[in-house]
Amino acid sequence: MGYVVQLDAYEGPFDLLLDLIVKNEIDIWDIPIADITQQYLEYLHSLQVRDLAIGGEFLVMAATLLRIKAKLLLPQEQIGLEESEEEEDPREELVELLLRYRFFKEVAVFLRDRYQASVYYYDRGNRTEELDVTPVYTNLVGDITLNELAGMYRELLVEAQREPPIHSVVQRVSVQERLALVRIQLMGQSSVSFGQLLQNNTASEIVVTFLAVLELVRLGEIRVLQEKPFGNIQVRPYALEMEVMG
Amino acid sequence: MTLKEAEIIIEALIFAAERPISCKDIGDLLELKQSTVEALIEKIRERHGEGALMIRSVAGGYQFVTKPELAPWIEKMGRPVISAPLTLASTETLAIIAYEQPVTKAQIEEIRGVRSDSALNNLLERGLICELGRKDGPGRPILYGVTEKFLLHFGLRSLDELPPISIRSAK
Amino acid sequence: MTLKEAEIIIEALIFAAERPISCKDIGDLLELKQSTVEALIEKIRERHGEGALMIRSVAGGYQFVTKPELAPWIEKMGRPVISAPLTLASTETLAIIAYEQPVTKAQIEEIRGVRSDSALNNLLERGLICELGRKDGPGRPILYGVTEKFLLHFGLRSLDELPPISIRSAK
Repeated sequence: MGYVVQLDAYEGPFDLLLDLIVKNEIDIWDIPIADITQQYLEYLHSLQVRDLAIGGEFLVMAATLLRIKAKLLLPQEQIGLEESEEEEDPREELVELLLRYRFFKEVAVFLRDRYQASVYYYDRGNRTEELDVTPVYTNLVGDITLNELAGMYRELLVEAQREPPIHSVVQRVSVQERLALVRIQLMGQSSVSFGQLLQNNTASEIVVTFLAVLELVRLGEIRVLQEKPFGNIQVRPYALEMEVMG
Repeated sequence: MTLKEAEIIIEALIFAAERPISCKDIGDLLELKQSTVEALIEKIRERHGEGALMIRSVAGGYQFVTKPELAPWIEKMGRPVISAPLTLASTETLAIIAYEQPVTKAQIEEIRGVRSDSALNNLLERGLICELGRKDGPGRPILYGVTEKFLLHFGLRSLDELPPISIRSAK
Repeated sequence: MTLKEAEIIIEALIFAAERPISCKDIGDLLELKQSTVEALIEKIRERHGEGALMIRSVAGGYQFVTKPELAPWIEKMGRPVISAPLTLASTETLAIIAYEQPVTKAQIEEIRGVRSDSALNNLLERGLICELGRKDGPGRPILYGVTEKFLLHFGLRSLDELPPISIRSAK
């Protein structure tokens, strides 16, 4: 057929199949499976030749195509029946999947066009104006009185004047320990601020916590988000699968 | 409050709101009927007719934006595009979530035929989708849905603006 | 580009700029004299005369804001209302600042014996304390003091009216 394998990366096996169907000007309801399977396998082969990894999904689809091809090749006992009972066509399920995928692919193109149209509308630039983000405190200090405030200050002074602790335990924290602690802190949370992880930490603990967070990012357990420079850093567990296992 | 005063207040609200403000919210705030609010917004639009600004109807609300023909100048000024375009893989994933929500990763992957972890993470990071909770059943998988930011990103008024489902639209 | 077109472009630039944009920047961008830009901004101001928006000259540039008399409506719309009273940590910190001001974070933490960042942030956000400048010395730490709002809340004319403290009398 002289079909030239398109070397673009495909989004997946459906994408590849749809492309083959378009290229060959095939009626999607009547796919010549033998032919398409051949071209599909040729494409995979071309990837292999170029030493490119073939996704498992592509191999699964290859198996499906071969299975459908085999079914179609089986001798039809009642040839007349095939026309009337279309749902027995082994290709039908595949066609449904392809059409469903094709619809969403079309929507993706629609969305891309909408995006391109909407980027020409600029909204107000100074969005984080103080006026808009400052919370309103209806209860500024609660019902604390001035005398209570004074009393609190006095007690703090008294407390501060007590003799300092004679000995302090120097604790060394390992990254592994801290890793475990951070995992515990993140358990069941959708998002924790980096500051929260550091609360009440000494300088060396902060360093170790930071290392632990980096390690967790490397392990793919969390991701770290910072929406603006110097903004709040959010730590988010990636996979909540652990929760399911545990 | 006269109608003229209400018109001015509505203009201020639409301008100052952090996100598109809906007719209903304006109505509730000003104790006005929604039809009145709509009529007043028309008046504001007329008043801005010759100026640089327009009121766009997006994400279920109203928002002041500059007229599209002025975009080149704003770009020239150096204002970055609000959000970079998505890859086709991410857009595809987003399309599926918009129609099928609440939907699990497994369902998305079944439709796309490929793994979709990185597309999902990308969309989550951009705030275009969010987790809606967990599905009952084995593994209690996370359910995803689209956000208001999704509508904003694509300049959609609501999900109704998406093409009607026509899986059978095969030629 | 006609003057009318330039006026519309300037309106769009001021609206879309992320921070107040200066006369000079506008002039450079449009290749116009600053005096022309200023005259055109006057024209935009006139055009917005009866509307909700105004161009404010601030921080060396121009910026669209809503007219001040509309502020109550905007406040009513968007700002999150927080009704939580002060935490113990914040109250302690406030007490120390009231008596010790000007005082650094380190000094506060020395008295309280614990870190006080979030308490300080909370007090700053509530407008009960403010930064008074920086202390001379290593690191030039920020000095904190209470605000007029604090005095008003407790009905104090000045800090001299704070109840006197005698540590001896404390149990």
